[in-house]
Amino acid sequence: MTLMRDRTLLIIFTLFVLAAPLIFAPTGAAYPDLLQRFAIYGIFAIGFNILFGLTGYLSFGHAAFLGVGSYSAVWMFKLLSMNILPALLLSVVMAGIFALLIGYISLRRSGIYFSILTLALAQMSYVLAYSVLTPLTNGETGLQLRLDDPRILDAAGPEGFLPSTNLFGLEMKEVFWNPTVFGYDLQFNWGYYVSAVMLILSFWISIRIFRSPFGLMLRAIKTNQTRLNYTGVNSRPYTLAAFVISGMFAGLAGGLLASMDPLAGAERMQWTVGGEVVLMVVLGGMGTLIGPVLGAIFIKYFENIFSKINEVVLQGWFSFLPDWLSNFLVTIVSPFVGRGWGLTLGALFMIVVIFLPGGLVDGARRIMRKITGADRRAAKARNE
Amino acid sequence: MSKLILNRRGLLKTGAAVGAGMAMPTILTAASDGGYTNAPTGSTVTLGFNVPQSGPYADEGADELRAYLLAVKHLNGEGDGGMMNTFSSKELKGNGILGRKVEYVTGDTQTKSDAARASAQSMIQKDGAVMITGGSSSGVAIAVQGLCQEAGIIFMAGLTHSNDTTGKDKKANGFRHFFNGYMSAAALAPVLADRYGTDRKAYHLTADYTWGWTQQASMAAATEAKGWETVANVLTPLTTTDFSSYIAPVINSGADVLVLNHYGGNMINSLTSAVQFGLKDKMVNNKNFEIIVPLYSRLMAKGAGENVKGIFGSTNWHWSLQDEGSKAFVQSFGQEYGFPPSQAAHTVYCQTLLYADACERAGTHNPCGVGEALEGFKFSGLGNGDVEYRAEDHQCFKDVLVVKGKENPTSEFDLLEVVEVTPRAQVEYDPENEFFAGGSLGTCNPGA
Amino acid sequence: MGILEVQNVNKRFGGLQALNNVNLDVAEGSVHALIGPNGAGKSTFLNCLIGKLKPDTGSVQFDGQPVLGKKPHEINQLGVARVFQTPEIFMDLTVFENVMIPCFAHRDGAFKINAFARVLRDKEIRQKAEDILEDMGMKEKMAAQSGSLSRGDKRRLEIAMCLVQEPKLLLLDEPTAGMARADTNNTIDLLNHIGETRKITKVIIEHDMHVVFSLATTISVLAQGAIIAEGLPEEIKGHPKVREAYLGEAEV
Amino acid sequence: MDAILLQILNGIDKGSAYALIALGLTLIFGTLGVVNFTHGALFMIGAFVAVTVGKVLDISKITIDPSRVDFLGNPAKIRTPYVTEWFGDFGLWLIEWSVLVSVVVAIPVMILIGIIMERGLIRHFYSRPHADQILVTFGLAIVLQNIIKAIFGANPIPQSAPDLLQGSVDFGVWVGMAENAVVYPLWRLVYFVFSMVLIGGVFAFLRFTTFGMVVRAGMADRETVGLLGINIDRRFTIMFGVAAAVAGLAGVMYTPISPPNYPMGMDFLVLSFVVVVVGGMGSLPGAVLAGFLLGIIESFASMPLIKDSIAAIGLPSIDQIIIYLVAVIVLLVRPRGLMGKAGMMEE
Repeated sequence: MTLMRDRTLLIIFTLFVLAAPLIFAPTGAAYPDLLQRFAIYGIFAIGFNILFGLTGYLSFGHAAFLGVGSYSAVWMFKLLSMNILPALLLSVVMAGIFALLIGYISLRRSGIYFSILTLALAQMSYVLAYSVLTPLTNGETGLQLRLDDPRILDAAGPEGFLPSTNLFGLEMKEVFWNPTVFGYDLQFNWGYYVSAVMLILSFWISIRIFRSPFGLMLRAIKTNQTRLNYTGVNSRPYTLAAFVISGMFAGLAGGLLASMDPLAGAERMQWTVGGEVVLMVVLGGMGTLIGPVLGAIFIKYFENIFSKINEVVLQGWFSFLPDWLSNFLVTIVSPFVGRGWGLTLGALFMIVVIFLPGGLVDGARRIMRKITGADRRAAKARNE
Repeated sequence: MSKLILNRRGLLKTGAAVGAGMAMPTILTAASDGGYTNAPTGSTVTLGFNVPQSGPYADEGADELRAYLLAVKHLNGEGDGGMMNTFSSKELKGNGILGRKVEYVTGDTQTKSDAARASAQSMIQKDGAVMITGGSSSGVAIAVQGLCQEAGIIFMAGLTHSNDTTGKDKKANGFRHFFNGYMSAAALAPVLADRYGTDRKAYHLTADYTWGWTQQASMAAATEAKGWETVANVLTPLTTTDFSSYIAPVINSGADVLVLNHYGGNMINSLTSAVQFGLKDKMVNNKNFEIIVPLYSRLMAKGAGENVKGIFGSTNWHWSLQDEGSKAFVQSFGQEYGFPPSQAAHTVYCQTLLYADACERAGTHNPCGVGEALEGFKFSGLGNGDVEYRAEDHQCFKDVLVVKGKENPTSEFDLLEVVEVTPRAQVEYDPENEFFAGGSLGTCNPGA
Repeated sequence: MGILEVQNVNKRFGGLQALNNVNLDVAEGSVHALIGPNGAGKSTFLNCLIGKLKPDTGSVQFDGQPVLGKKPHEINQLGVARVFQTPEIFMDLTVFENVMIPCFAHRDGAFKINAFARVLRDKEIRQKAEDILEDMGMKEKMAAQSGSLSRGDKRRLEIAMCLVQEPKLLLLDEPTAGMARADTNNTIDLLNHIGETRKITKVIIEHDMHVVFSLATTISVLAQGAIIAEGLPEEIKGHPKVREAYLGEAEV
Repeated sequence: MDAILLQILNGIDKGSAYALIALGLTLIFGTLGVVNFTHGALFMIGAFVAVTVGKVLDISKITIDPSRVDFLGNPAKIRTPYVTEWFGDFGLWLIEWSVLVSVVVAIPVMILIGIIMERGLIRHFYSRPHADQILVTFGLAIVLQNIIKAIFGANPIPQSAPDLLQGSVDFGVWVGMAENAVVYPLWRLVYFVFSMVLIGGVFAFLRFTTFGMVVRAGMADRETVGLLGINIDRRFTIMFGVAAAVAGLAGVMYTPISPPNYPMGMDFLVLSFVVVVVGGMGSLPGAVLAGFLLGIIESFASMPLIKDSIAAIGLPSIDQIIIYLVAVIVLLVRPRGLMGKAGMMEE
């Protein structure tokens, strides 16, 4: 039954992702860059969920792997080719190696100590990337493409133009179909669909891991590590494997970010970015399949759409009201949108942690139960 | 939500913005004057104001935004016209740009390259912005400049002081009005030599990232040319908040000048520490110990409080300037907001006007046309005397102000006084100068 | 030669001699009870056996292999399963999953990345898990979350989790502590039932004499860190030293 | 020699701030078992209590002086703070010593904030996992930061020390060294003394009062104390208030050293966790010791001599990462920290 349900979920998810440019049109988020970010941070969160959601190990350091992925990808673009395939491969491999290193050190401890170790190691990587490692990372400015990069596999392009990232000729930034549907101007873009395919693939991998004996062991680690050890399972290689897998997902996400937009900045490694992916997973619902993706969409939507609501936009919204009321509403609302988006996000996050420990998915489930009365039926079933 | 907005679209037009949750179709490529990204087709044109609204530079961003709104007002023929009246080019008529009413969208850079690029992308892809401007740090400016080059959009940089913006990271679609580290040093060195003598030993504390390094190198070169000796250069981590352990070794190092190549919070904290350690009142080598802050801003001076008194530095522009353009701008900005504008406000206001004027002269929003109109453009009346946008690297050349912290401020804005206006000729340099070599503008990209 | 041989084990905590030259020989197939008053060192001794504590001196051999210094999971892989004082189960998982985990551990060893296999497609494991639940009378509860089980059922589940691994030695740490009389009797029946169908050596640490005398074939008495008596249940009942140290006036 | 003494002074000064924040963090962890990511924000709020007091004292009566003009050419407005208007010289004295006024104001304010936090939020998280505690307090820190930013803006707001305590003193002479060898800022010495008093106060409070004894007993074994019929929960609430006050006071006194702005708490948060871990989670003396130790190590690491010699053997600039490096090494080599209880987290 679970297998059937998983298949249905995967199919619905795939349809949803593929139709995203249409689905998100009414929300104002249906432009390539943001859709790409939804998908890429979705991958990041899915990977993080494999560690945090399944094993309960709270890492604040996964931003480092995102950064490593981006740097690796941009170096591939600079040295080898603008084709994103080798870049993504190197991103995943490098992030994996890096994760193995950091994971090996930090997984010697658990609980809060593990969190602080990852925090310290990630912060170290960030500080070094920002300054000392500038020859590798281009420091403050971030690593970017230059006209005089070698790119040994690529033919020379037109003089004075940087080449575009592509997948065997499909340019990531190209909008290949631009129809108008229901009055919305839709932009179907290669970059998004490459990210989307990766997202679907990641989602599928995540389902497989969740349902595998490996995933079962990871969940066992979270609920009772002592029992697991006395059951003959060595939990450390399992957590390390989960750590490396999630690090590789982060690397893939970092590589994709760089593929969509070939620049890698040190800020990508800061612990607050690592904190952001924690927010995504918790908001969406840790340990659930779909939650991390929802959380990623939610936060990126906030960051990119909410932060752009300025007073003038608000005045537009409320302009049908009498002046005094509209001014009053603008005054009331404006601290929470535009430059106050962080406040609203923080508050929402707290509300979720306090009242919905299962995140948005949990909330949706509760609502569904209310509607269908499944709650009562389940209770009845228990009593029988 | 969106239904409501669609009903109110007429009203929105006057509000001049496209915002969140809104479902307005975007025009990507189009008709008449077409062939470039986001060519405007209707009666309006959208500009993207991308400024820090969170993070340590949020106040600077807020001031930039004020200036942008003022510029939009003036371009659309509202208000007193500000510097449009004193600008040497008379193309702007107060009827928008090329007869199109100016609308705008705003975004938050968070002073992070990633977030800044995301925000700029949404302005380009979603809101149909034809020009992006703003920013309050060099990392962000260079990142967004690169993006605009790729997307085929003009980028009018805000506050960015690193040599690299118009040096090794210069781009055909990017233009910088603000001055840079080299110009700061070139302007400061003669004044310093004049005031403090040519026999000085300088100790540099430098923020350990690209901007800090270029600033330090420029300062060291310029002061050494005047006979100063650089006794040490110590790099300080970006995240330092307490500089005491970097300041203490200065005391007995034999140096008699301390140069703080810091900006923002770093500068405020390092200067505060230096003053607390009594460096300002110290005598070394029978000379008064001096502290220098190569790049000043009024907001930083405000943050450092009393400690800036008597400290030399350079700035792009200051509201106390008495030329017609500056006076008109201060008047206009002051009437609107009740306090004088900062240098960041000035530079972004100028950038908006310069862009609009270039469009008028080129007769198009096409980045290549606009770029051509800006390249080599000579103008005056926007403060800073006679100014030129150099074609070779898209750097603006103008007079640079050497300022010092005012001893007896008369108001909370009166923190800096202009000591000397270093003429443009003294700060000009060859585009292939050692601090700027290695980059290439590339070819202008109209996108689409 | 017993399956478990403990020789001259000493353990000191600061000034306290917790274990004093303990020797123990557990015969294969026996049910060996370890009794003793509070603070006699029973738990310390058990922790030494399963790798949680490292004794200062002495040796412990299981099935001919030394186990001291080995990690808990390694000792388990040798064939030692443990039942805790308070049931240690995977509270967030279903009963079925709880039983499958030891199945996997038994078959696949201490670590195996089988991230693309499907738990539910693994017929062998499913069958084994279902069988043991059937045997333990818990089959109808297999979809329940194990945290929601009654205390008796949790204990039952924990024992099932140990048995499914087909251990050579089962360590039981006060398996009926805190249980009501009825539950205690159920557990005794359960353990006797196991004894009938499987030939597993058991070491029981227990307080409750009723339980000890219902199950044990051999009894060792620990007092103040040392074994003071060992023998058949009847011998121990009458042993004067034991009466003095432990049983006191308790009715036996 | 003088250079070393100077860095030791710098170290104990940095250490004072670290120790104070870590002390509060440890109190909360030790008594309540809560990992509090809001603690950095409490430090920041303390600093902004000082800013607020400064602003309140500066509320002014505005009179027009037609003889002078402002930057727009309008008649200048002259501001006279009401406190000077009302209290004359005493008002001036209040403005001058506003940092100390802030200390007085901050104590009740911070205790109140702490109690509200504990009652309203934290207490519902005692039984939830550490990860949940981290997350909810992390969220609260974001909210508090953004509120402060909305009110006070993002630019640092300078607060000056009283004139009497500004400037520097010749510390070297006090310890028998040559004149001008070791000149040290007076306020930093004040900060050190203040922190010692505060730390001493907290320790004395815990050691010599019945309240403190109960709390210490509660730290050791919460259930038993509860069984004795002592209302340990209320005492823990008060403890949270005390911890908040310690963090807040550390913030108030820090304002003349570094002008406060809203993200400052986050900078200190990561650092103070490192301090707590190095000192030993749950050990109060450990937190203080580690605070000072890390302060001194950090100061020495930033000396040009040491930076250069480490760079010479090819390692990156050590001052950037020294704190994290120490944390990583301590966690791996001696996970219970310098003075943590044996067995804690040593698996």
